[in-house]
Amino acid sequence: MGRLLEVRDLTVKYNGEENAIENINMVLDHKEIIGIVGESGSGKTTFVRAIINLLSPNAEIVSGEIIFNGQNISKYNQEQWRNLRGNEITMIFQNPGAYINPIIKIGRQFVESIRNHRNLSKVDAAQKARETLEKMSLGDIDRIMNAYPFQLSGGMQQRVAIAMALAMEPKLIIADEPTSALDVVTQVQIINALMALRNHFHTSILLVTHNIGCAAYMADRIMVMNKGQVVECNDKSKLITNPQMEYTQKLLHAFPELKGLR
Amino acid sequence: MSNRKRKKAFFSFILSVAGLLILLAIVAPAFAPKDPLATDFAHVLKGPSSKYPFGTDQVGRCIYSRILYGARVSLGMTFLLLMLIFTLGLAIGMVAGMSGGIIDTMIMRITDTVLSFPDTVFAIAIVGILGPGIRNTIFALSVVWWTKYARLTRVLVMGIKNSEYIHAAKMAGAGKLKLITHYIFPNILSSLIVQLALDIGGMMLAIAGLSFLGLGVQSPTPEWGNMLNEGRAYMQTAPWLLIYPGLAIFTVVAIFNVLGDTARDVLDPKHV
Amino acid sequence: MMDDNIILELKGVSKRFKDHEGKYFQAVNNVNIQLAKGECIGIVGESGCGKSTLARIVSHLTDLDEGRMIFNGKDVTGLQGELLRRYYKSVQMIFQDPIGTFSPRMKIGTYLMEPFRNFKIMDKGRAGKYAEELLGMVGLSKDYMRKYPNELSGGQLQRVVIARAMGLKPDIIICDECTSALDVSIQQQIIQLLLELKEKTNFSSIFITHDLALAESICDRIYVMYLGEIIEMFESQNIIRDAKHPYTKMLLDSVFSVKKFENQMRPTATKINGVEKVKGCVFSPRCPEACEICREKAPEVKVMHNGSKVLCHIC
Amino acid sequence: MKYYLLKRIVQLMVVMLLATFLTFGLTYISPSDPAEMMLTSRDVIPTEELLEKTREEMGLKDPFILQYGNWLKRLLRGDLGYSYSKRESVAEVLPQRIFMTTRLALAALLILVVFSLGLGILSAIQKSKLADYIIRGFSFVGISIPSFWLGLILIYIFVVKNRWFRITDPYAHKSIILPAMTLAIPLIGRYVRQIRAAILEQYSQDYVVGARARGIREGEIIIHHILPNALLGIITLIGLSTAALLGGTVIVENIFTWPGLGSMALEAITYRDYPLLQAYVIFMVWIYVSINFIVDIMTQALDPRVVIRGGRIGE
Amino acid sequence: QGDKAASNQSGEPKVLNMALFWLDGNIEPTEGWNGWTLTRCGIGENLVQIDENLAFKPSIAESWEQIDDRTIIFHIRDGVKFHNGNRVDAEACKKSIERALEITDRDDVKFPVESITAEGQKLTIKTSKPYGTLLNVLADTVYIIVDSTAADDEGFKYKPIATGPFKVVEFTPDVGLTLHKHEEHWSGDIGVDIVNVKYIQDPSTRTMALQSGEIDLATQIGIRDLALFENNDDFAVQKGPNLRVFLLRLNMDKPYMKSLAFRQALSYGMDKETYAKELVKGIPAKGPFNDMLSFGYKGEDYYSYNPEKAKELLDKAGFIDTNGDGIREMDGKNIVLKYISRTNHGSDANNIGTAMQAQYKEIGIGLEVIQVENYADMAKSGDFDLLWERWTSAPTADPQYFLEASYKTGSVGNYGKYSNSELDAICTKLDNTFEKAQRDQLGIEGSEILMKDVASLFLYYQEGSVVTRKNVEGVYRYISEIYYIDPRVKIK
Ligand SMILES: Nc1ncnc2c1ncn2[C@@H]1O[C@H](COP(=O)(O)OP(=O)(O)OP(=O)(O)O)[C@@H](O)[C@H]1O
Ligand SMILES: Nc1ncnc2c1ncn2[C@@H]1O[C@H](COP(=O)(O)OP(=O)(O)OP(=O)(O)O)[C@@H](O)[C@H]1O
Ligand SMILES: [Mg+2]
Ligand SMILES: [Mg+2]
Repeated sequence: MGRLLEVRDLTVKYNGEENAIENINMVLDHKEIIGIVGESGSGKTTFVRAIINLLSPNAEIVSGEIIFNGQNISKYNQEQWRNLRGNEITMIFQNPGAYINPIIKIGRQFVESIRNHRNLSKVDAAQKARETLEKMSLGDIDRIMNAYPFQLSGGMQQRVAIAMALAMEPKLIIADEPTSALDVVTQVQIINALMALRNHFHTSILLVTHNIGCAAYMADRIMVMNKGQVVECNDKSKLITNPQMEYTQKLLHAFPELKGLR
Repeated sequence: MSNRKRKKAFFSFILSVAGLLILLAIVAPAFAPKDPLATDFAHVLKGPSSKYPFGTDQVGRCIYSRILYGARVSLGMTFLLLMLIFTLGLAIGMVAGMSGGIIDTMIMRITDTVLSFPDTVFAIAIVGILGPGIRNTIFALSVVWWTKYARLTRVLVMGIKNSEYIHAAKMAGAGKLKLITHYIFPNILSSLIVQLALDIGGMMLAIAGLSFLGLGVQSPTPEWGNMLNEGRAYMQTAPWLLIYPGLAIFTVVAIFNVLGDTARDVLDPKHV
Repeated sequence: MMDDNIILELKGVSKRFKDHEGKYFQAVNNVNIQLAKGECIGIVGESGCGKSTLARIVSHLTDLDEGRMIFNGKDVTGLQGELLRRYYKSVQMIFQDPIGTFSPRMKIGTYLMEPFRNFKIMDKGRAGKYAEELLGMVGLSKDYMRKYPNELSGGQLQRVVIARAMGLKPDIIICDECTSALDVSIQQQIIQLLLELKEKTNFSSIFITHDLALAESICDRIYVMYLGEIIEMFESQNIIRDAKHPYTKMLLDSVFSVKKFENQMRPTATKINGVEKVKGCVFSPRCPEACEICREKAPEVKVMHNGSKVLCHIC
Repeated sequence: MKYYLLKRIVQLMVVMLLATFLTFGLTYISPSDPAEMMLTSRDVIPTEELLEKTREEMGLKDPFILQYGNWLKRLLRGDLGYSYSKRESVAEVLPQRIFMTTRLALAALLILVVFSLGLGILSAIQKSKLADYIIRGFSFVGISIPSFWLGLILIYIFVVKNRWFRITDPYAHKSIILPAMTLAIPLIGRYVRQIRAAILEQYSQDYVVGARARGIREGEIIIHHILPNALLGIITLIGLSTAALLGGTVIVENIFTWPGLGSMALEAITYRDYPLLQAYVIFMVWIYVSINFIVDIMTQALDPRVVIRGGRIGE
Repeated sequence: QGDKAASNQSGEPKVLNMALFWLDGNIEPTEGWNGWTLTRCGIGENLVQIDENLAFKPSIAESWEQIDDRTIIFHIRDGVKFHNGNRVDAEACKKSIERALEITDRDDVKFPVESITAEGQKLTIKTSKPYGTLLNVLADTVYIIVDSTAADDEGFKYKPIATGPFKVVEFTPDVGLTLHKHEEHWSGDIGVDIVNVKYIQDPSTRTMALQSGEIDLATQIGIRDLALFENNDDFAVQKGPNLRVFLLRLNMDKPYMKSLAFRQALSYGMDKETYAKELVKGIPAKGPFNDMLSFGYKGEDYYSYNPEKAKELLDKAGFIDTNGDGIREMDGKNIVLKYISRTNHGSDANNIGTAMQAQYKEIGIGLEVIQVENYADMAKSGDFDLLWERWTSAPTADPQYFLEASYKTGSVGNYGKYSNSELDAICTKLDNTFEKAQRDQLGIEGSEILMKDVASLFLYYQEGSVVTRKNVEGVYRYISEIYYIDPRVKIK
């Protein structure tokens, strides 16, 4: 397992106020899944958005470097970023419907995404889109290609979003609370789909979640954040069985567990 | 200083400018050097001078004094109009929003109809038929504009009516009246005020426009639109008849437009 | 359970909504629930299944279409006006979104004193004192009286809400996902607080959540809801043993665990087929075990030997 | 969609009916006596007996509703009455006036759309740069400047001083530019800001972030994603702006002595020529209502969310 | 068919653009004052006309003889042709005059006919009683000679067939006319091929149109604006007194107006000297006729500005302000006079109203100044106290017409219902007086009566102006202002 992503000393602030995240360091290997947990406002989203350079305009990266696949991507210009995004690094958002243009059909958006990175004809791109959707075990592909986002349920939208993210077979998927808008049953399905991805394509995943149980289930390592800083980052078994920091213990303790045996 | 603080400071500034303007209109007589109606045949259509800072008009009246008194008329009419449509719109919108059902539907059908009229056209027709004058102008403009506030109030009330805190208030035993006075009104007030502030400029222009057409304020009462109308004939030979009243309208409308914009930035929770 | 011990009973409660196209949508369908004095019942189910609607029916914020509601032996269906106000003295609700529960322009102090003034329980001075006491009870200092809601965190606000609800010494408190907008650690504190208070005052409560594990930890009995219907009811001591309905099992399978993170989740790979109207059992389109009869005929309530009830043909 | 169309058409007819009712009602309560006007227009000195007789003949003694009904019947037959001041039937006077005003309004609309779209988009994509500040400055001036003053200034600069345009010849194409500009500028001011805001709002939408995350080119995002979304709002805006446009024609036509409906309305008012004024109001309402009808249909047609309402896949 | 006028000469057609400040819905000469449009634009001609200096000049009639009190013989010019090519002979003139007499709505210009006979080019008109102003009347635009054989045509009122140097090609209501030159005009070739007549009501628009080059000729330019052209080499300005008098007719039906003292006070209360000099740059009026006319009153003015006197008179006459609001009352009601002018009377009417408003306030009389379009209706129905009027009081250079039409008991133009036996007597006398000097004397007496009795408030006489662009020649300023262009007009 080689190193895919390295973040060094990343500090971001909004509106010139206090730092939202401070001196974050992280290393992510190929095929690795890291779960980032922490309470609301601890800077999880800020951190992962900084990695893919999609911070809101009022944010400023104060310091830090991001090395992706050996390249210092924090020095990239707009066009280089564009080539990277959706291609090598993709992102899945919490509320997938909002991140797809509501008045454009899924198919067209999918084809557009593909053609922005691969020199394919529209027909070929559509074919590729279909193939990717197929893997998400979605029912009627043709209907989905012809549908507007609002015609799909949340779970379907999320799968489409994942399919779009996967079409380019990216090396890194950043998932910012990909399931918290979904009901518990669907949540498991999506998570299993993501796990399957890693197994097939050797994709690395950065998973942001509120649900430490989810992180525990999915991730290889867990990184705990609080107030813009990394509290603890360790292999999940170590972190769960032997948490070093008080904050981590608190989080673990607060997580409700079913008493009975499964 | 944060962006928001700066905005707040600017808002206070522009609010005081507007306040000063209103004050000026109220105390116009103290500043006006002349009686705005007094004619001076020795100085007809004379350009600005030390005696007449903005010159005189076609019958030798002091334009400066007329503009000062005109502020009274313009602002007075605007605020009267504002109050009228505000209270009318608020009351009706509140009733519609609170009661729902058939009353709501009826009120909304009426506002829909009024709203589907082009407002200026309708106002012109009303003044035209009832006859020109200050009273009819205000009447006509309130007839076409109350609906906007009624709708806004209704939408706001409906939004709040189903909000969690109203439910919470109900469960805390609040009666209908208390709900309105304690919960709904304070929370819709700022949106309404912002809308009013945004509309002031447009209202002044509408009043001045009607007067310009000879449908609003009638001569000799000094009013800026009216003054422009009278000054038109002297556009080339005595341009000060047009320049000063025009500038007066422009400046005051601009000030209130800025006020509206900043009020929205500062007061409206949606834009914070 | 003795009948005179029952404080609230819902009998065959239904509620339909009309959507923007004029089509009806059955949000709550023939729900029967009993709540005993001092008992805590949980209602669990996925998003949109009608939990909140049910809560709002109980708190008279939504009218019901069918069924009856008995409170302390009296029929309180369709209560209005002064009677309703009196009902609110005994039934209080804690909402999901703490910040939304506050009028943005009302100080915490005023908010707290409102019910006591409204119900004319006490004058302003005493209400103020009492409000401070209540704040103390939920672990907040009296400085908060003068603050505006946006100056408090979600957890603090939820404490204020609880304080107000408790202040009236109600018989029933309904908690509609009262912790799901909060962080896990805060969530824990709020639950702890509720449990403590319950210890002291012994009110009955309806606890609504989508989190089975959470429900299990605080409720005496659990009702499972699916598409507006209660499909199963059981005591919470031993969920894993008692839960029989395929849907409940599915829910159980979806619960993450930190302690047993090695456990593989069972992939419940049913297609998401949505909610087309079915003749038979509402869950049959998604049910992995559904057979012919499930699609044809609506099941009837079966009472199991241990007192739990289930709405299913198969189990 | 069909249902919607039908509903809108019914609505449109109701509004038109109400418009005629209001128009007639207004003239009905007006202080002048149509019989007297009729007589004086025929150079007959109105004596009391004669007035009585004429009132009788003109049906002015009938109850209001009957008068309205008769008037409406005639209106539907295209009989708009007789203009006292023009000494012609209103139907004779109208076409030319309508032509002139429509020409003016269309020219203004064209200017309005081109400029406000161009400047609005430019200003949005150049946000907080020099071009943005300049455009916003101009649009602010446009909003605050009274159109009647602006018109006079434009005449002075472009007719008297520069002789670029003409003012006496409304039929020449060249002479339409100034009045159309005068009509459009205040609206351009308004719409530049709104379009800018609409586009900026789209910019902050998550789907833009989504598109960026998928690596879509920035230009493509603007053209394929942002504009179509913003356009929906803009079309509605333009529909609504026709009210201001139509209302503005009165002032502009007055300043530029443009022989359209606006100046006709003013004449009608000063002559108390109510049939003419009625025709004006009804026609204006009709244009306004139908434009908004078209706009509505267009936005509906362009917005897939409305066209394929409901109809979720899998449901 | 090809425009002969437009294409006959080599090169560009010569186009004159001129402005009219007044245009009715049609140009049928027998209707109202519509004939003025025909004479102003050189479309219509009379048998005789009044030249720029108020003298008679032959037109279609090349000469005439006064046979006796009641008879005049006109010799019709040879070779006069109507716009449609028809020949004009005595018979055609007879038909035209008879038509006018029959259908005109202008009672003031109807004369008592005994017979009109036509033999070849000789037209004899005989009145049933001595009629001293027959020539003057025939010079009125109602008697423009038109081709009565074409007059039954529906379009005649928009395209009258007359004999002037220009013929109507198109008439557009509210907009103007297009004229082509009359190829067969008796005076020979006309120096302009096409005349575009634009109806521009607003004086400042006329000014701007002149400045922008859209028109070459305009009249009635605002007095202030005239300065813009006077110092400008591109324009020629002709100005001087004209026959227009501006007056305020009093409505004698109103109870207070019946009091002479009240009317005198109204006259004392306003400073018309100043109005004339400062507001409108005119000449303060003494009576209806400009004193440059032989029948204009030349003596001292009556009741000129003296507010003290006015107050005294009002007090004496019992118009007292009892409730202390500054306005005198009659029968407990405030006296607020209604001052009406027509929208196209322009700002002068308003300005003087405003000035009077201020001055009447001082003597305790309220004044409401209103500009309306339906002025005529209000005038007819008597809905006014002071009615702003502007008159060309002697278009035919004779006093009778105006005195009779405006002040004689019961006459049509007497909207104020003025009635004075002395004046009526003068009118009757004028019917039988032929001596010019005597007629003039009667005119002066009539004026004096009107002033003494304050029948109206005579305000001022106007300075007329004609502004032409330098490329236009042969335009003369007629004192009467009913002619703007005639066959002499040329474009350089
Ligand atoms: N666009 C923004 N402008 C200003 N401040 C922001 C912005 N986005 C985030 N912040 C602030 O930065 C801090 C970190 O926010 P961030 O969204 O990264 O937290 P998070 O861990 O993702 O929280 P959540 O779990 O609620 O998604 C917070 O204090 C937040 O208020
Ligand atoms: N006022 C209303 N009008 C129309 N439909 C409604 C209304 N309130 C609720 N519904 C619908 O009724 C159904 C049940 O809603 P409810 O809020 O009770 O669900 P819930 O179980 O509380 O879900 P969640 O866990 O998301 O809060 C939903 O499909 C919802 O869309
Ligand atoms: Mg986040
Ligand atoms: Mg809910």
